Amino acid sequence: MAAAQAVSSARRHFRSLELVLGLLLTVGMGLAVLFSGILFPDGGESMDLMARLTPPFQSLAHPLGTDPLGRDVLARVIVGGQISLTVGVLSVVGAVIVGTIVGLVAGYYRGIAEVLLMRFADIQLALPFILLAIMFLAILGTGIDKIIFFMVVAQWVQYARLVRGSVLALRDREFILSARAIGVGNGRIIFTHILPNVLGPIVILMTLNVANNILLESSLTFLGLGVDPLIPSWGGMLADGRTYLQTAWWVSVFPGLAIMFTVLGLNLLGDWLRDLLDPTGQTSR
Amino acid sequence: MQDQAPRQRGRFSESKKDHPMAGFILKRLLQAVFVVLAVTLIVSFAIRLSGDPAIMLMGGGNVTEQDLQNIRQALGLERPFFVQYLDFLEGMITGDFGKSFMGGTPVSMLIANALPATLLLAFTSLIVSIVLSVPLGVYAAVNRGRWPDQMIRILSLVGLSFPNFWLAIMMVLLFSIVLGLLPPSGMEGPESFVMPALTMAIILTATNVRLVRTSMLETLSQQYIMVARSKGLRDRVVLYKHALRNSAIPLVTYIGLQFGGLIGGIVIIERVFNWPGMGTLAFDAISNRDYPVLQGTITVLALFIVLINLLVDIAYGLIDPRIRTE
Amino acid sequence: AGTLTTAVAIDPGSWDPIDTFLVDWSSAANNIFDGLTARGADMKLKPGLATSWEFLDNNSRIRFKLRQNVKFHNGEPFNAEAVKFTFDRLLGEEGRKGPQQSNYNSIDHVEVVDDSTVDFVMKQPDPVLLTKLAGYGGMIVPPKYIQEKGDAYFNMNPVGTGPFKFAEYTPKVSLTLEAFPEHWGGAPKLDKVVTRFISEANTQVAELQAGRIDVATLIPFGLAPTVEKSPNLSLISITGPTVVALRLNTKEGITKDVNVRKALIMGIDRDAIIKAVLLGHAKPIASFQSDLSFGYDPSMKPLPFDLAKAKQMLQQAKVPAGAPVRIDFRGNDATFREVAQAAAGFLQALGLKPSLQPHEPPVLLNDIIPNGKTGEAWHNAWGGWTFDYDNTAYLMYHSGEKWNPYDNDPKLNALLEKQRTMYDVKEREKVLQEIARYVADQALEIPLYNQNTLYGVNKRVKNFDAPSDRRFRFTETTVE
Amino acid sequence: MHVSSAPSREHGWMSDTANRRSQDQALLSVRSLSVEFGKGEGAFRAVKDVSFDVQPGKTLAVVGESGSGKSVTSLAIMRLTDYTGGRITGGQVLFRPDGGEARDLVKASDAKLREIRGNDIAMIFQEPMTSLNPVFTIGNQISETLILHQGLGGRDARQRAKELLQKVRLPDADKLLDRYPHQLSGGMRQRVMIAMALACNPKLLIADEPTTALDVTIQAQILNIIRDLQQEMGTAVIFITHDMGVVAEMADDVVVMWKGEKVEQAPVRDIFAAPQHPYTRALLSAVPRLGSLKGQPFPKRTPVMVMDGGVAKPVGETHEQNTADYTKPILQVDKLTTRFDVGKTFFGRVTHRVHAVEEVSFDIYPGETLALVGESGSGKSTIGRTLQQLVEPTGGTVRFDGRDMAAMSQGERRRLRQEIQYIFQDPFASLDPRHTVGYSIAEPIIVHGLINDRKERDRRVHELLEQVGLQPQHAKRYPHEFSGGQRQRVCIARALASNPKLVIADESVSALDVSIQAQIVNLLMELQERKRLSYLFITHDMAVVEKISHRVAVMYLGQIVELGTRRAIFENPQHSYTRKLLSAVPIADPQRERAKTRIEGEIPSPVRPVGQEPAIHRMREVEPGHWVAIETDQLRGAA
Ligand SMILES: Nc1ncnc2c1ncn2[C@@H]1O[C@H](COP(=O)(O)OP(=O)(O)OP(=O)(O)O)[C@@H](O)[C@H]1O
Ligand SMILES: Nc1ncnc2c1ncn2[C@@H]1O[C@H](COP(=O)(O)OP(=O)(O)OP(=O)(O)O)[C@@H](O)[C@H]1O
Ligand SMILES: [Mg+2]
Ligand SMILES: [Mg+2]
Repeated sequence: MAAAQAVSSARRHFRSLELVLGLLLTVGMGLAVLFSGILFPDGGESMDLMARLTPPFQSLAHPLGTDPLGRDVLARVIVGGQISLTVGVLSVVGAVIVGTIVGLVAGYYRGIAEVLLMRFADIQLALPFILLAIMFLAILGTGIDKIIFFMVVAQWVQYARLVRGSVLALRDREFILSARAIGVGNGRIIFTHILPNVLGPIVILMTLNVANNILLESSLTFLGLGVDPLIPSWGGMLADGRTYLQTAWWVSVFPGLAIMFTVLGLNLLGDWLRDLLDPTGQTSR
Repeated sequence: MQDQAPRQRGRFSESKKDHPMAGFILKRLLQAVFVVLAVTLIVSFAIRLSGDPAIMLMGGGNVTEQDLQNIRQALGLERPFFVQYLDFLEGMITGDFGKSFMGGTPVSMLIANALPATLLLAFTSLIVSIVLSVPLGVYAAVNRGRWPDQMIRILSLVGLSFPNFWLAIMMVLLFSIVLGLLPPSGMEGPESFVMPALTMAIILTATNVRLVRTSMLETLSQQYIMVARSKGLRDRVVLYKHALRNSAIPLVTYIGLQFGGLIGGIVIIERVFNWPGMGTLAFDAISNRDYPVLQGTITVLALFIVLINLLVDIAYGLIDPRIRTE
Repeated sequence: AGTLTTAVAIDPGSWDPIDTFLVDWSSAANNIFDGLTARGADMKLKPGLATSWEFLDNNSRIRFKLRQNVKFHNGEPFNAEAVKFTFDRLLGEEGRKGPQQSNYNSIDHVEVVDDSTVDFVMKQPDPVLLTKLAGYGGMIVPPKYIQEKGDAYFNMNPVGTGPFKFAEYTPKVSLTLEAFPEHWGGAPKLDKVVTRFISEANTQVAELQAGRIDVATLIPFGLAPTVEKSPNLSLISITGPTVVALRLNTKEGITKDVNVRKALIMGIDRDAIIKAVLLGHAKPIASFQSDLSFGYDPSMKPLPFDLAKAKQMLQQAKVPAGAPVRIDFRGNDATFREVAQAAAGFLQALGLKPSLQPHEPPVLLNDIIPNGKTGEAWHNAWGGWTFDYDNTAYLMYHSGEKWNPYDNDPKLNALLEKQRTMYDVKEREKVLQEIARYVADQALEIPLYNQNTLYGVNKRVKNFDAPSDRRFRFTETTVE
Repeated sequence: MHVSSAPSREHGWMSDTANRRSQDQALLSVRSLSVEFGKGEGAFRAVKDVSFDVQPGKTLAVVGESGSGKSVTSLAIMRLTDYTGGRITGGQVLFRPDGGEARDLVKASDAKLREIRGNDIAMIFQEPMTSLNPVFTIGNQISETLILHQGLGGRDARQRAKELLQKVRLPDADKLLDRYPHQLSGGMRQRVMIAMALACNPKLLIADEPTTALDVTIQAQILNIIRDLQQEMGTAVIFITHDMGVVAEMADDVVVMWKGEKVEQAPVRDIFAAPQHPYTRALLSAVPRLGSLKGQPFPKRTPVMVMDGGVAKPVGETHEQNTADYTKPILQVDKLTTRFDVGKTFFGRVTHRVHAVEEVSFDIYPGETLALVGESGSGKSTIGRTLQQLVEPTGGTVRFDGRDMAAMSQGERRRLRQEIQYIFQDPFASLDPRHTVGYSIAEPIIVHGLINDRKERDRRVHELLEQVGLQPQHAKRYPHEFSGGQRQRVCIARALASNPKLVIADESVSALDVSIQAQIVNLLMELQERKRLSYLFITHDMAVVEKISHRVAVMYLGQIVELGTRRAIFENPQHSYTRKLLSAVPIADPQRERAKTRIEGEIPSPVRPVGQEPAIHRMREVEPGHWVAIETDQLRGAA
């Protein structure tokens, strides 16, 4: 009966528009980005100044047109996914790891760790993020590694707060208490009982933040703090294309669509993953 | 002195018993002071690491070390960092944030001009976002799993997929240039609020809709909602009186947290819409390494963020009597 | 009659001439103040508040005859005292706090001869002083007004002798000027000139398209076609003072070798960049100056684009394939971002591995360049406002200068120092040209182009005499 | 199986014509009602073809095991199933508020339904804690109905609300109107719910397990109130419960539901006297009856009737539970005190304490079951938790196997958690929802390093599952895939996994259906006999206590007021509080005279300002091993 239930629920999930759409978008985007080296061996760098700003859908050589330097927009969108996804994913993974550990410790052991975390979070909340980014990058210099590092520094607090909140709520739940009553030690309680139960909200925040961070890279480029413009990235293309919106819309619209599809795909998958992580299927979606 | 202290403490705890809120607010105020101090310290220190305003002031032209030295002296920058910082703190207490390095305008005057613009924008967009996200979120929750729900959720994700500056430029193209309805930038009449506020509101709404939806779903499964229905109340009353007020707590918390992010986003929105607010002020101050202006603006912004969060905590009490009376 | 609205990128914050170095300051304040000399839209020097001048005592004294019956906007008379006050202030304590003093350090002091005559006593010769007197720190300010109201007040409420007088200033928003009918050069035709501060190019253009500003000054080349295509707008593109080069690291990396540097120059098709990226709104240059500059040598030709030869030279210099070339540049310069990518494309074609490192301008200017932390090349855009090659060359090539972190060439130093003491215009020009040739010979930089000044102008604006240095003077301009 | 068509169904019930006549007069006639959840393949029929009538002014009890469709039926009457994702797939709900034309609520418009809800038909729900909206005042929530249905103005509504609160015997009604739900105790909240439901003098009141979550004494109060009001206003009541004692006290007629179907309907006396359907018989056989072990020295296991494919089968044997060995106690608790700091000043100084446990002393012997009884908040769980080292004691000593716990090393204390096991009240809440039950059962084995081999461990888990009457393949399931009774078995299996000597069972059977409850109680006793386990059995249910315990300790406000053998406590209760507890237990026998004693008031709060310590009762020994607290005025006043 349990198996039947699982199958029927899986089927229900599969039937859902979201999962199909999410999978299609994420997997498609992921594969394209992964194999961009094979698809576009030039890395979207070949320039043809004479063929600049070719409109899309007119030639097979440049199905999505070319940019102001005559580079192929399609190639750059696909190749650009590497940087964007690297920035988005690595920064989030870093922040999740740091934030989760701190949040677990602060929420479970309370005490000084918690006080420090909370004050730290207050301070970071009160610092306007973009301004901090500008200062931070002005001091450290720009670069993908620094942008990722900065995002980790700026965002781990979000996870720490979230995890701490969930841990506080879980701490006094009866199943934690009963694990303790059995004689389960703190470390084991944290990692086998608390962590799996806070994963759901973390996944949701993560998928939202991947999107957020891809866009942040774009905003930094807008402010002149982005990464090497030779390395295509969605954010950079979007920001650089803004001067051409009236004369060559395709330069920024296609990277914009790429971001949109990825964000959509990731979030739909994230929602689904959260349900999957929750065998009870109780959490409201 | 010594025998006075305990009595004072006694009196304090006495009054505390009468007003449980007072102690809480006092504690939060102390925390707020700490946060603002820490923020100013970090910012003052970091900005000094990131470049010398003397060179910025000289415009990078024909300068000698002596010229730079002169300027630093005139601006008081040759003193040790802590002396400068304490000086800044001292001024801050009297509301004097010093003068801009760029042209010597008093920082307090710049802030007085810019703060209302930013707050107006921030609150307008917050309100617009709430007005948009609450009915949409409720509607999605009520129709959970059906197509209106899916549409609202997917649309909200689309709203999250565009950087704010891009959205802003697109709006300008549409409303100012193609349709010629609204001024592309500046803060003049009420019509100049529409686009900046809408741009920010769209981005806020995208997240808020999901939040309203989730917390509504949670509330709607509560027994008291069924009880309210069993009384024969209209759906609207059940949803917007009984359910929404209970769902408001996570929403209000989130809005408090959002405020910091809102200010961050405002830097870019203000730039695109040439909005004469704190974001512009702070951004220019960083570009110019205009320490007094940056310190002043960040302090005031931090103060506001902290204040908003304090208000959020107080709002809890208004929304939820369990917090008020305990 | 009517109001003209312009937009500039930056609010200078203060309208005091000694406080600023920004072109944007001048775009607005050139209407408020007069200097002793003046420069027209054609960049020719002409009399301003001084009607004539002569060099005395072996060039160590310059005597100015002042214009009579000139009044400041507040009614205060303009006279020799005002000139002396202006320069005492500029060269004294107050001037020390600002960036302008160092431009006028060659002046020892100003002496009043009589009410309408002043003498500038020089510390050292300064061939470009007369040009400098036409703008910025040399603009004449009212002594009584400043003494009475104080400097801080003056910053916000400037008073000069110019054709427009100060009406209103809202920091970060706009400056409004009103016509000053008693101006010595005749009453301006406009009632009002409003200068708005809009730092985002897209926004300036949008405002221009919406008809809410008449003259836009911030037009990245990518937006030029947008302006051109708008029926009610015209794009004005004129030779400007700004030259752009990729300066090269002569101390480290592959660019240490002069032949490699030359190969890099030849490997980049600058004409193609000008044509495609800059849409023709620029001119190729052979030295780091525009053809408006004193010291320009029309006979000097840039090294031609020759990919094959460049490759060959690199090979000869034993530059390995994929050798890195890092270019540091200002991240907020939208136009150069594209130029840099195009240039990098050519470097790639040479078999090199270019990378572009954007910086926040203060970091680039404060740290990366002066401390010699650049890569093989860095972006240098230079707007020689004096239109004199000295102002560029000395700062760029003399050892120990902030803009010259790597090179130390005694010969170049000597030449640069020599021309600074020369008053003979022709001789000095020759030395400057020699410097330019020597620099080109050493290939200290990749001279890219002389960038045009672009204005987007609403067609209702008439008689707009577009100045290439953006120092507007709207005396004759009218709007429909 | 369709019991309704069997001729024996007519036994003791009305003839066909009488039936029709009653139908004409019935206030509410439910006809072949079916309710479904979900769609397509996943569709699930929660209620199948259920029919019954409710006569004006009478009480119809609906009983049945958990999940049998009682709540769904009651929600469907008001069409509230619309909001839970349910669909009425057939049948009629004929409602005749004023004896006139019947209206089918299944087909009624939303507007008409809203008119009826809260006005003609009102409902009280199971959970008093969650039935009131926490953010509105009591006054607001009661007035709302009055304003909506009776068109009263704000002030009149408030006045009427006050009268209603007085009617349900809430003191200080005026002040209560401005209070919020969280400021009220569970019993008070449930009375507010009743006031709210009765606000518009409904013709029909549906009460869905209105007292299940409450203490026995509070339950007795609430039942009295409902009964009195029903008489006064002539309201018909549908009373849903699974407590046969409550049925016996309240109902005129009884409907028995089983697996979504109505299997039996009869007047209350007939149901008890001559149950027809096997399920009804099974249900009744499982009901613990207070006093059933009168005169017997030991607790006793008796067979339980269990439904097996539509027939009731007896399971288990009759067996005397003579397992206790009184030579040497396994656990000695001496003057145990546990307090919690609450209220703190700004500077962190404690102002108030909860005196949860005050100088409690008792022993437990190997193979013995000591029951700890008392009302909510009396400190029972706190004792258990202190023994399990989940809470730090404030004072007193605890000796396990002769060793003082306070003197133990860290390692010994950890080992103690192997020898003492705790079973929590709520089996669902105490199992991690994200792990399989197999994992949960194996966990104590892992953490105490009892079996390191994986296969061996799996075998042990399977063995444990079988011991508690589950199957080995259940190990792979998640908690939510079990029924409540099964989950509690899992919890028991987990508690046994580490071979404990003492098991603390904290309300472990309180949340279960009577038949499941009886099975679990039997299981516990069986295990006790087999493994010589000692139990500390914490509960408030006196009937279960009688069945399972060797000795009983009665707690009141943190202290033990009476301690003695089971017989002594049940047959010779000395303390007034013990007597009150016993008299509040509903007796599952409609023949019996209803208890006349009215119980009023609430237990005082154990929260005290710092410095005001409670007085400690002195105990006296009334007979060997039977200790009673000397009653003080304070206690007598409250009781
Ligand atoms: N909203 C719902 N969605 C799906 N199934 C439901 C829903 N509500 C109830 N059910 C199912 O309907 C069946 C009957 O449930 P119901 O709540 O009526 O039982 P009950 O007799 O009231 O039990 P209890 O004594 O536990 O309250 C159960 O199997 C339950 O799982
Ligand atoms: N951690 C705690 N902090 C503060 N007070 C507590 C804590 N745990 C229990 N209490 C209080 O101690 C008192 C005794 O609680 P306990 O849970 O032992 O009662 P109980 O007899 O088990 O009641 P129930 O039948 O409701 O479970 C109650 O007033 C309770 O509110
Ligand atoms: Mg139920
Ligand atoms: Mg308890």
